[in-house]
Amino acid sequence: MKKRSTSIDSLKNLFRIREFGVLVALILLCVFLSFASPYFLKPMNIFNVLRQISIIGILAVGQCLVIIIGCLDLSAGTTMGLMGVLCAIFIGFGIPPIVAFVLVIASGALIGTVNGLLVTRFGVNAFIVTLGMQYIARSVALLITGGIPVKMDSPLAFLGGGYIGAVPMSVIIMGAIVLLGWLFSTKTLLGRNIFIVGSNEKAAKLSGIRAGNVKMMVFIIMGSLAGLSGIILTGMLKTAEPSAGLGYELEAIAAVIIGGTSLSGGEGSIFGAIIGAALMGVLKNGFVLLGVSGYWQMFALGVVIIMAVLVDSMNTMKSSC
Amino acid sequence: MKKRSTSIDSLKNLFRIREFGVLVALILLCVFLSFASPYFLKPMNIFNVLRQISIIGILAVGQCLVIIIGCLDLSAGTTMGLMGVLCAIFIGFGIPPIVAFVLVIASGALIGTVNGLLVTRFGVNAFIVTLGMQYIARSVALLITGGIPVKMDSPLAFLGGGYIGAVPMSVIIMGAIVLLGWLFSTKTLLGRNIFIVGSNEKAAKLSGIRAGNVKMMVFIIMGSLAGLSGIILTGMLKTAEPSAGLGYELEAIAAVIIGGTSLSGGEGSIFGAIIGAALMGVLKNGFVLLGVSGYWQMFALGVVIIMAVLVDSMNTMKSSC
Amino acid sequence: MGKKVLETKSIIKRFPGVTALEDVSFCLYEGEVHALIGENGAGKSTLMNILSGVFTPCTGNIFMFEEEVVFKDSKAAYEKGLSMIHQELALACSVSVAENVFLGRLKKNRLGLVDNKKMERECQKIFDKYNIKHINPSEKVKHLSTSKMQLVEIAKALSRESKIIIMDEPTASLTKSEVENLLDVIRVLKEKGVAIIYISHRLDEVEEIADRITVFRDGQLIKTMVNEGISTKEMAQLMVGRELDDSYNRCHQHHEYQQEIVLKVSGLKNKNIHDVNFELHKGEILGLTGLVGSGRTEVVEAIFGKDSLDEGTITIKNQVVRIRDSRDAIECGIGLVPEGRKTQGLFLNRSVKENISILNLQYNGGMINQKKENSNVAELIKKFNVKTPNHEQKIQYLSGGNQQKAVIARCLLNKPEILILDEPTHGVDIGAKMEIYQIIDELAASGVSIILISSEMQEILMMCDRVLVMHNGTINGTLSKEDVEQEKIVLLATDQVR
Amino acid sequence: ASKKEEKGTETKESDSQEVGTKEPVQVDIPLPAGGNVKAEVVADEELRIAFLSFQNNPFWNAIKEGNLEAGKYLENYNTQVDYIVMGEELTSAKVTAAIDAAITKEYDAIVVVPIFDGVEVFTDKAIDAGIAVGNYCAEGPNPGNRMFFYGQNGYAAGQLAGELLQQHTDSVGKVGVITGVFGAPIHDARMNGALDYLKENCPDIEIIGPFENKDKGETAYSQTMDMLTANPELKMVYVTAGGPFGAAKAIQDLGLTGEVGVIAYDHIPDNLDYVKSGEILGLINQDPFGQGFDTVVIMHNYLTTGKKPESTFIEAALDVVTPDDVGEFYPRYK
Ligand SMILES: Nc1ncnc2c1ncn2[C@@H]1O[C@H](COP(=O)(O)OP(=O)(O)OP(=O)(O)O)[C@@H](O)[C@H]1O
Ligand SMILES: Nc1ncnc2c1ncn2[C@@H]1O[C@H](COP(=O)(O)OP(=O)(O)OP(=O)(O)O)[C@@H](O)[C@H]1O
Ligand SMILES: [Mg+2]
Ligand SMILES: [Mg+2]
Repeated sequence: MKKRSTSIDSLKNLFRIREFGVLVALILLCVFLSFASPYFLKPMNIFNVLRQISIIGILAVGQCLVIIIGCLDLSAGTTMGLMGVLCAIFIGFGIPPIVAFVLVIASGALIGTVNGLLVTRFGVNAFIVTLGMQYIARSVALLITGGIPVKMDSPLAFLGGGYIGAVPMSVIIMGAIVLLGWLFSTKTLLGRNIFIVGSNEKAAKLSGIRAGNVKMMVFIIMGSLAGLSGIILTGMLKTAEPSAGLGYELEAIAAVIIGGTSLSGGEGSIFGAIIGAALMGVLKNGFVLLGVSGYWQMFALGVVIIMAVLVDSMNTMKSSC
Repeated sequence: MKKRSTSIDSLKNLFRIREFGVLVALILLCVFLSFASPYFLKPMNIFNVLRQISIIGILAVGQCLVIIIGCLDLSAGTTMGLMGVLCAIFIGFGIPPIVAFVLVIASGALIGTVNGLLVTRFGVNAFIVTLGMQYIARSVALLITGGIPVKMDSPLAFLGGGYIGAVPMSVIIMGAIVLLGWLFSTKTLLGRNIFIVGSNEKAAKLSGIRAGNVKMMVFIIMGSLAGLSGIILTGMLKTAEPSAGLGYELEAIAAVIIGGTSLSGGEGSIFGAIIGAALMGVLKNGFVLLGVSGYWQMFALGVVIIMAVLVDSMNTMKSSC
Repeated sequence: MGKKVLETKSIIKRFPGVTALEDVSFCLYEGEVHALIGENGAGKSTLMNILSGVFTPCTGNIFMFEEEVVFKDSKAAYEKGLSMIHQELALACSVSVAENVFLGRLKKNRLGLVDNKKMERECQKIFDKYNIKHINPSEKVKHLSTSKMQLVEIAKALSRESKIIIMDEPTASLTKSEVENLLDVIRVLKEKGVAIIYISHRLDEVEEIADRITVFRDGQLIKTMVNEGISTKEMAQLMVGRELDDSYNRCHQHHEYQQEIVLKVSGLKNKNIHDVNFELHKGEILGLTGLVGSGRTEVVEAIFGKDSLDEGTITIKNQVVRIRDSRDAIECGIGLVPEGRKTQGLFLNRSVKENISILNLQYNGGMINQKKENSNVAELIKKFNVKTPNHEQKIQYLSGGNQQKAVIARCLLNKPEILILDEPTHGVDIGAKMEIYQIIDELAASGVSIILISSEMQEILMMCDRVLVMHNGTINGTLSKEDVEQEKIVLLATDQVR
Repeated sequence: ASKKEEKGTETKESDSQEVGTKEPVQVDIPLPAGGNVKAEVVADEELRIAFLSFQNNPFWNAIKEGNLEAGKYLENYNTQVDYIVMGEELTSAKVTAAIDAAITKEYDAIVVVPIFDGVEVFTDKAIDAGIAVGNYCAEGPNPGNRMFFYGQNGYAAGQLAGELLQQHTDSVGKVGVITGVFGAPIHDARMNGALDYLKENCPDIEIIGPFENKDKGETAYSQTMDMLTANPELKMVYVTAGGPFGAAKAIQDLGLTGEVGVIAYDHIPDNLDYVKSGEILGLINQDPFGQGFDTVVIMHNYLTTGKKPESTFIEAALDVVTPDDVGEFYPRYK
């Protein structure tokens, strides 16, 4: 009896993975759009969509880890903005691109470290820490630029605006980050510990896991990824806007949750997060392709966000008898 | 031995209540401002500050309940904006103020009901539901007005812009809501059930508490309070701006958390939320009185938000050692 | 025998991957104590959850007071006159004890407002009535120890004064005197015509209190019998479905611990304990017992670095060690199976595999060797006979006993030299218990030193080379194997000897 | 306090002809470059003017510059100008809170950017308290009793943009529209001004959008890319608020410079670069320096002499730079 059921079980499992519902929603949306607009399936458009989601996608990878440990990082967006500005300024100082790259990532990691320290060593709620940091990062970006966008002309801009063949560089980077993130979260010890700490911090501590350090690392990773996406953002337009980034954190959080990661921690998937980001990206692309009027765009976005998750939750509800 | 310790215990308790740290922060800030600006303690300024926090304060009461049951309502701000618009439109139709008032509150409750239904009956994550609703409410407000602000001239505006003596009406309403909210959350059956469901939903269900209904009620209350604050907002300016409200939800959430309510649910206090709202309100008032530069305002806001909670968490950490 | 108050016909319940109940027909009479026994995962709790409206059966009917009922939630069942003590404590931790006792039916005053004072008074009355001591009704539940929480859970169900009370392992974390107390309460209830379903893995309790006994195995009702002249051994055999070799007894094994002292603690003191001194020898099984709240858990948590110490030293193999957190403790070769498996032991939404391997993985470098992980886990699952459809199953869907086995398995993968077991057989069935005893014994024989905390007198008497009895945060006496007797332990634990 | 109140009521009722009983003192300080209005007399008692502004993008920097200049200039005329930042997010709550604070601090006059409809409830409260109020930059359709509005007429500016769009499209073809924030009055006015103009004068123009970019360059970049994907024959992109350089960059990246153009607002460096390189074909300005400078000088003149400006609407100069003349306006783009 046991043997017979395994193949059915694995099929059932496939249908039960939380990403599945959203993947279906994404595919349905794509099918619809490919009929509704002749441009949707053009390779150029597909690369455009991918490029448009690349920044949110990279942030979502970090945010996914943060959510798995049971926190939220509201500072990711403005940290990205600040890092973009720093990048342009470093280049402006004549610092070589590679060094500037490393410095920016390190600065991002530093902000992550501060967040992490406040959360783990001082026990401040992560929501509040990162909300405060959201303001601080934004204000620093504005203070050091005086609010004026900074031009950046450097080979470094290739990361954001360059193409390899027809493929935007930023898409390649996103792909790499997603792959790394997936490997990290499923194959490495630290990755595993992230899930464990998110699932039950007390028990994790009793299992000899320094939960504080694990959380710390997650914030540092998030900060570094914000640094990376800051570089890409600045490279895309060859300009660093000091007020850029606000709102990206919420979009990344939405992507993660749409992708099936639970806000209560301990569960989640990097691929899900990317599917969530893609869903929102395709939707926005669709609006422009179809010329949907402005106010209705917002309406549709709201409805689709809810629907994507609704399908999934109804599935889960049904499966339990 | 027991008797002797009680008075010391209650003193200790007073110092350990989570609101206490923030209250101290608030008082320190007020003392500082009263020295830094001769205008701060003028009755007129004090009423101004109170009036400025009245809307966030009312939203924070609702948000506090939502957070106690372990959710977040991201739609509260734009729902408020939509309700303000509806209010002005109803009045424009010639509907009598009292009827309009009731209709708006009912509409707010309706939006809360939709949120609640999706969360409790369809099992969709509250973050996603209310994020979607945030977009939907905003788009509906823009769609029905075409983006154009709506004037409202009606006795109903007294609720937002009127004064009784020197006291702004909106402050009186906020006071009443806080008091009611406190009574409700500590003394009524439903209020206690909110804490119980937030603390352990499963246990609540096993004990025969219909947790779904409790959550539902909380979303309905939040929606009604968004309606009320929409009326006040519109009354204050005698104009309903269709795009108003976005961002208020986050400020209310911040107020609640600063006030010591934990995001994991089951614990929290209405008074704490109001103190949190007051802290941010006084801070902003201080910026304007002292003429702090815009970018530094943001910086200071970020630092103070973190500090207010930091003091508190360090206290808690120490005591649990 | 009185009237039938409860009957089920052909209940079937399936979960994804498991059939928890197969065609169960069962009945309960007025004024009887009906014990359910069965191995972990046999389906006892599932049936109870169906009776109390938590789960709906896939097929089958329930009759209560001779009329068919369909409960849509536990409120409906409660209103019909059925209440339940849940195996997994169903308490709201951030509100007060009194509110928990009156969960779902808070007391109101004349204005319709919730009346805390009144509730606390009535809660105290209930505690007095059922002889529950040392719990302050106004305290928040999260500040209570596991066993006090268990007492609150019991008080909650008893105070409802229902016609039918289901008790799903009510005594799992209680000590002897509290168990006696509960059994007395049950006798009184029975007199009043209350029907009680009593689930326990402690078969001596079953033998003592039950009128009839029903045995479950693999989701099936095997047999219902009148409790007359049935020995615990027979019960156990019915449960596991085969001849159990003679009930496990360590005395038969004859091995002595070695004299080498591996752990020595002196003068331990923090806010819950004071002046704790003892030594642990190589290969010794040292029992630590006492009443609820006597500080047993606090002692081992202090050693394990969970709580900080105010004073005192810990010496391991003649070296004074400083243990700041659990990681230090583990690196010193200490392993801990904590009490409260749900709160401190399990990663509920992670897989069985991860739950077992996590401790071991910490010391194996940055990458996870999945092959090795899988084989290690498979071996342990087999060795401990953990019942799970597959290794990737979320551990929250396992039965309580199987969860507990997984937690013990976790510690062993790491090969500790000193193993601390805090209520290791909490909620574990007799078969598994024997297996756990066997493992403990083997470990001791191979030179692992063990500290065993247990509230079960039988376990302490049978397993331990020496027994420390705690009272009020300090060690009140040490009994060597020769001296150990139930009466002596009770006297020391209640501080009636000098 | 009573002194000031007295003065307030006085100025209101009698149009304040007899404020200066003494001989008014005249000093002659040269106007700084960019200023258009001269101060007339020295105040005999120190006057305080609150200038309420925002700070979130370079546009406000130019206003601040003008205002700080005005502060220095008016020091010579015994008037103190306080440049006050209301915050960095544009909300009516910020504006009303700042007006309240200015009333509390008993300024003689307030110059404010109200932006939102309904703020007049508060400016009128200030006027009732004897404080003169002038608006600049952006105000709602019901401005209340403020003395003047100095700024761009958003709708008129939109119409001007419409004209430019007409020129560059020869009245046919597709125009994409990207607006800042839906519901922000000035953005909507600029958007509707252009849309109405095009509807009336060139019905053959097809409008794509509008899309909301929340003032973000990156979003404008993506939206422009997408619009060009779906509408390869797109001729122009009209950006009503922040981030037009994103649209320009998209055109540049697609190699469509010269084929597709952008019409947008504000002479700030990141936009001007693309005027120079030819993607932005028309950039409309609204004299931010003058908004910061002239407004307070007008206020000073009113407080000292009682003279109100001739019209309640003082239109800020609507300059348009194009790739051809950007070098004349801004020498570094020669
Ligand atoms: N919610 C659930 N989802 C999936 N499987 C479940 C769920 N609850 C129980 N099971 C499975 O049903 C079976 C019966 O479990 P149940 O809890 O009834 O056992 P039990 O007899 O009470 O055991 P124990 O003595 O360990 O408490 C087990 O195999 C368990 O894994
Ligand atoms: N987190 C806490 N906060 C307050 N008091 C606590 C806490 N943890 C334990 N205590 C108290 O410390 C005392 C010792 O508890 P401990 O858990 O060590 O007892 P125990 O002998 O292990 O009993 P149990 O059978 O309850 O596990 C008890 O009175 C308990 O209420
Ligand atoms: Mg069970
Ligand atoms: Mg214990």
